[in-house]
Amino acid sequence: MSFIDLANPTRFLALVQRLLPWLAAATVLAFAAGLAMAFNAPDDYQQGATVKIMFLHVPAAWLSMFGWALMSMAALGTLVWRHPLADVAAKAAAPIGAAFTLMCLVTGSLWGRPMWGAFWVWDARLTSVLVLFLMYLGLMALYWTTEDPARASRAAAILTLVGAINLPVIKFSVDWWNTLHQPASVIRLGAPAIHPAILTPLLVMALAFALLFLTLHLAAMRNEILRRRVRTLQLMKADNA
Amino acid sequence: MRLWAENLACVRGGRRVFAGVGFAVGAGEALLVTGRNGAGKSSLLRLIAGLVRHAEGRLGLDAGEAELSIGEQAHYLGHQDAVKPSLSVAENLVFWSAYLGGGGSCEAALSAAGLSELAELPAAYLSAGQKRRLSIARLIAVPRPIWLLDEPTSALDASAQSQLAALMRTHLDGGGMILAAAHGSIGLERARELRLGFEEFGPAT
Amino acid sequence: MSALKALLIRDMKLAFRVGGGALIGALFFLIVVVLTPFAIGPDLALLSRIGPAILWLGALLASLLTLDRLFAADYEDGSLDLIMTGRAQLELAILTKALAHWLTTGLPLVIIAPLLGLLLNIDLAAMKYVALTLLAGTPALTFIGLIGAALSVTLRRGGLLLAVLVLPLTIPVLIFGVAAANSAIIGPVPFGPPFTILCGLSLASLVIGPLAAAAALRHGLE
Amino acid sequence: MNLGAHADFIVAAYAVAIALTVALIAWVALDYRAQRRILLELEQQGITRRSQREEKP
Repeated sequence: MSFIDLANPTRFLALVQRLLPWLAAATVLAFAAGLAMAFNAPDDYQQGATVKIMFLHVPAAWLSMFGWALMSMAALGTLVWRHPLADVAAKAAAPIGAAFTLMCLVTGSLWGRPMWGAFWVWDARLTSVLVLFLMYLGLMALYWTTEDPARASRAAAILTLVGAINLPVIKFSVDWWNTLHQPASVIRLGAPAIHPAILTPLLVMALAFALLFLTLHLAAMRNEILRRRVRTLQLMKADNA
Repeated sequence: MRLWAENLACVRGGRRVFAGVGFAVGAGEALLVTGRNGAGKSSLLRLIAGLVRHAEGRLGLDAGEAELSIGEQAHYLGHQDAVKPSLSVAENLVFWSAYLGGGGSCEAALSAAGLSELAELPAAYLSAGQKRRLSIARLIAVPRPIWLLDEPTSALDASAQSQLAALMRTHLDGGGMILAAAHGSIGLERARELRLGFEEFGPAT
Repeated sequence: MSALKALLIRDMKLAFRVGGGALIGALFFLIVVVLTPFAIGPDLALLSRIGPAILWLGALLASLLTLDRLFAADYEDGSLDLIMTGRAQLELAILTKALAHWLTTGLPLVIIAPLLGLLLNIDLAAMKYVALTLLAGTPALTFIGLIGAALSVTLRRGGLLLAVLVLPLTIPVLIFGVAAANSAIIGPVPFGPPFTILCGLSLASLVIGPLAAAAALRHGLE
Repeated sequence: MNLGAHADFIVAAYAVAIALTVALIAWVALDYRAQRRILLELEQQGITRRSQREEKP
């Protein structure tokens, strides 16, 4: 199945319909394994049982960055290769990426609460994720306020690519901003070397989350293709009325 | 019911658009307002609808509903169609019917305008002609005695124009009044003509 | 009455549909509040002291800047002419549109304010009062901003000039809003007096806003 | 499996994670059902896409 072949929405839809049940089953299995291992993992010597939140927080952080990377690839697809499904992939990925970024922020703040005494301490890594979350919301607002998908797709693609280039710069400047003003030294979130007994559950949970992202993304792409099909049919209905 | 005006003058943007305009339209009668572009055809209709203040002259409606202004007893069909793209065709019409005081049935109005099977479609997908027919449907959905039509046939194809002519005829037969601003004939047989813009006017004194 | 109800429902529908501006104000508020610590620095003690001021400035800007399209959108597609030939009183129609704008833009600000209070390290107990002042103050911002929205149609001028014209009118609301909010946190001044004055200002603007906007529309439109 | 002193934070974190996942799944499922319903309605009214018409001679 060559890449171009997938460009045809109908063939892509058929593929997704066949694939989704298997992917969903794989996701459930991965989560079952991941959660079992996570809850039997030993407590961290420093943070005690709260390390179990890391099994949610770190995969969610990886997914939030994976989501933007995926959208940047899709943006290239729209602008460079004019791939018909590129914008569908980008528009479908935005809300899912935003949801996982929000999950990362909330679990991060819940994880920080016992250590810092406050829900939010402008920790450098969490702040960068917060900025990423704002960029996701901006993109979703762009999709939500433009009626015509073609126009929205080019604007969103450009914004995504500019965002992707800016992310490392934002990361660096926030780190600099944080260390410059930070009076007390704060335990860096999840930075210490991870004990293998905790590492394997983390990786399994990360796999489970990745499968969840993939399943949701394919399903959301399927919905987007149907939504665009409805739009063209409605336009045709108005034309020949 | 009789709509009359004496020595009407209108100033817009410091320019005297027209002056000394008088007319009288009784029940069942129609008035075709003609004149070159910029002669103030639209301004006259907007003035009657109460959207614009008149500089001089008097405007009155005999035997109308006393507590309602002329504008509230008239339908103003302007150049724009007042159609919201994100609302569906039916939602647009139902809103205007509820806001402007209803009375007529929206389904009948939609079928008269030939839009009934597009009712659930977002209005963004309508063509200019279909949007024009949707605003014409408003005339039927909310029965009002006076129709102020500003180039009603713009963007309409031949069949829609004949539909409009039929609607206007039934409105006149029912004792209604029509004042229409247009260049050519719009299918109004028994219309008297009011020509604007003969005298050249300098800036308002 | 059903005419105004229909107008309220229509405006709410338009705001939440594609192309509507429902939560844009809340998003703008979120971004403005998140930006300030980058300027001020992550010092929590300082942030909690000026937290209410940041929230209030964010709410003020979010309310005013999203009001610009309130009448302009209807003017451009001809709906404004029809609204003015409606049988409902123009002032009441404008009041209804302002209420719809407040429900889709002002209220979301009040709802997400406690969340942003976490970012600014405002503790939960005081946050209740800050949210209360925002609840009482944002209607005033909307009704005062109405005048700018009406002028933006009659003068055919874009948003920023009118925000500049209307912003001075919102100074009393800002002063008493932040005073009431701060009194809940730092508290030399008791919460009562500034809050009641804020409510008074809101009620006054509830009347003055629509009257001024209706006058501007009636005499300004050509 | 005791969750130690900060048990409620751990439970809260997992609750939020589950809530967000359920919300995403619900959004995807409901959106799918809605689009299919509109699509079926349109097809019943005899409005078919060009490619579908080509397949049916």
